[in-house]
Amino acid sequence: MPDLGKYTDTVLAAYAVSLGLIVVLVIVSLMRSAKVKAQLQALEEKVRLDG
Amino acid sequence: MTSLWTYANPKKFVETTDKVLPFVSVLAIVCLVTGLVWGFFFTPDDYRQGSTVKIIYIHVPSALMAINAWLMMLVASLIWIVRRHHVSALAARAAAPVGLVMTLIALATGAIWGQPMWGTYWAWDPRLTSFLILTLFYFGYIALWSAIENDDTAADLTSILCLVGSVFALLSRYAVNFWNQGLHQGASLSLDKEENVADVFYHPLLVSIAGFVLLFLALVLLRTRTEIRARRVRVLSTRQRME
Amino acid sequence: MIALLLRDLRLAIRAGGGFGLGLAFFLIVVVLVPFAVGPEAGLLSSIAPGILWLGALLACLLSLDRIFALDWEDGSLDLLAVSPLPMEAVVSVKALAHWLTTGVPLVLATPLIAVLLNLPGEGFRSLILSLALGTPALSVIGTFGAALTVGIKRGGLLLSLLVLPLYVPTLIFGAEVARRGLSGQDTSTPLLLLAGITCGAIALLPFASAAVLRVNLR
Amino acid sequence: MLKVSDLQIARGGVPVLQGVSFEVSSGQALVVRGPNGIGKTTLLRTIAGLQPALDGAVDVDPDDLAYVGHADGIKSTLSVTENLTFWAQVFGQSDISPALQTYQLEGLADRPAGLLSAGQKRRLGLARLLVTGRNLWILDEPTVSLDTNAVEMFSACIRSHLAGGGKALLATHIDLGLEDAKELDLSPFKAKPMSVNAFDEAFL
Repeated sequence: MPDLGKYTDTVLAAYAVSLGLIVVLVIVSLMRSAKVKAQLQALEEKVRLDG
Repeated sequence: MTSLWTYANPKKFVETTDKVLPFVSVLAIVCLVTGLVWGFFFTPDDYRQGSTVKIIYIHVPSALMAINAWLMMLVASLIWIVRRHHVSALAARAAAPVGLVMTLIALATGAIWGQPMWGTYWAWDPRLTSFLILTLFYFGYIALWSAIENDDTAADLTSILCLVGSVFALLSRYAVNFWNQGLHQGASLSLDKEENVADVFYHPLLVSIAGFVLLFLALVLLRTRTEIRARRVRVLSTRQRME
Repeated sequence: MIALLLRDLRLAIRAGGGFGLGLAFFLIVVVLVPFAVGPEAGLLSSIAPGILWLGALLACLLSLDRIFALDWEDGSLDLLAVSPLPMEAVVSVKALAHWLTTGVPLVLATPLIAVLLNLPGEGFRSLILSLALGTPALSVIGTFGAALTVGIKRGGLLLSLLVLPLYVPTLIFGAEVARRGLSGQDTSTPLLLLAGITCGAIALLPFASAAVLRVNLR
Repeated sequence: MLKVSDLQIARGGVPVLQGVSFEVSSGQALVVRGPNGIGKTTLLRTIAGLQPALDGAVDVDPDDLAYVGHADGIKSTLSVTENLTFWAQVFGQSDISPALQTYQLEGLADRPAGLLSAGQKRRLGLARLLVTGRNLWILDEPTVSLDTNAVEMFSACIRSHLAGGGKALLATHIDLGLEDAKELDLSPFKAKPMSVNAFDEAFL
């Protein structure tokens, strides 16, 4: 772990905030993708049955 | 060679991106990790800024992507207006939140980085302020999409808003410059031109920029596919109700 | 075109027309400022141009959703779309009517209200000039926002969210002219830029507003 | 001459009618019938140019049509004369007296429109057509909230309009007593639900 000197908390804070936001965005996108995919499968199933 | 517009057909777009998305995602992760690790662990401190220079590996790429995301949305809006292809409108809708997050990251890292240099978290510096304004544009764009039920009306209205917004974003960019000289670094950290900062910082920066671009691409592809599927869900359910 | 303008002006003046609303709001905002920042004259006069400009901007913003909402509800917009008047003309006349009923009264009332904020004498000229040049842009940009949100129920908040970022250049240059006028500096550059934005908005935005209205009428 | 060929229209993205074709020559009236929700209003709005069609063509002179929708576009704070004069000026006309006489509105001339009854408002909305000086009248449920003699006024007005070489396209449920008016039932043109349309086909 490089010695960040007196700016350690600044640098770590910046990285933490940024990576945190990116991780949140990725997770939200993945969850929504899965949810919509499931909805679509269910609906296509219904359409195929009584189509 | 199949013309570019065949990919504008949503079904075909989803099929082709089935193969592309995993590849781009992996590449994005690789670039991001190497760029950030290289920059964070293996570069010396700056003689003047000390270790805070390491924030460059996030601040500059995210700022670049914040602007390019809006430009991509502008192009996608133009394609929707001219060629009426659903995928480009949905891609613009998908890109907006990613662009917003990139802008927020650029703002956050800029403010945090500025604290030791300028002594305050928030200085009304032209570049930071124009990012603040860009955030407002993103919020407005996303809010308009969610406020309208009919997909195609929403696509039309948001694409026109994007066009008009871009002109005013540019105007604000220079109005803000006029309004306050600014404390931001000079050309060495300019967001548009190539960095001419010392080489040892330069290469990891390029890799992390590539990483951010690929991350943006992967996220937009993922979210566009979700928007297409969501649209398909709406179409099928309205058809269900019609019978 | 003139018929539409006269009708809108007559409607604004008639009961419930909302003619004085923008002006009243502008007065209230300016009166509230000393309560917020303290009555100290020196402070007030230094922030007076900015506050007056912000008050004028918010007054315009508030009266925007009335521009199309009434015609949308009673079907006039559909009938106007079928009339010989092109939508661009309808939108421009609406913006002009908004400016005449909101912008002009603000500009005329500013000298009186500026006294409340101890604005020194030399600041008046440039403030009124900047408002006179800036408020048409506020109306035209606002009309674009109103057209965007006309079909949306309770779109007032969304309208503000969409329009405020578009107001930033006008606000910056307008307030800059007023500030420089106050401190005796040369105001030509910001004035020209302000006028440029206003002319650009007047010339180009009606096409975007008309396109948006046609989409909303579908 | 109004000519519609193989028209396909949608409401809110969902196809409602397809394959609609008809013609209306001068001096003729066409009454469009069909159950509620079949798409009469959407059809009329598409022909009036307020809405783009999904498919097919509408051959009409946009500068020669006048449209009356469900809402009359009347400002309640303006008087009857002011409302009519406004619309007359918008359409480049000036004389509103024939319109007032046809719908017997002279007595209400100076009354603010807000104080009119629904039937009187509808008569004012229909009177507006007379000040447009347009040939093709497109009327969506014109006789709603009209009493019997008002309906008679309206039929007389339509007949004189047709006699003068005008054209009319009406969507209505009641019989207007127009002898030579052609009728068109829209039921056979109902868009089949499973029909793939260019609009959302991209998503199926």
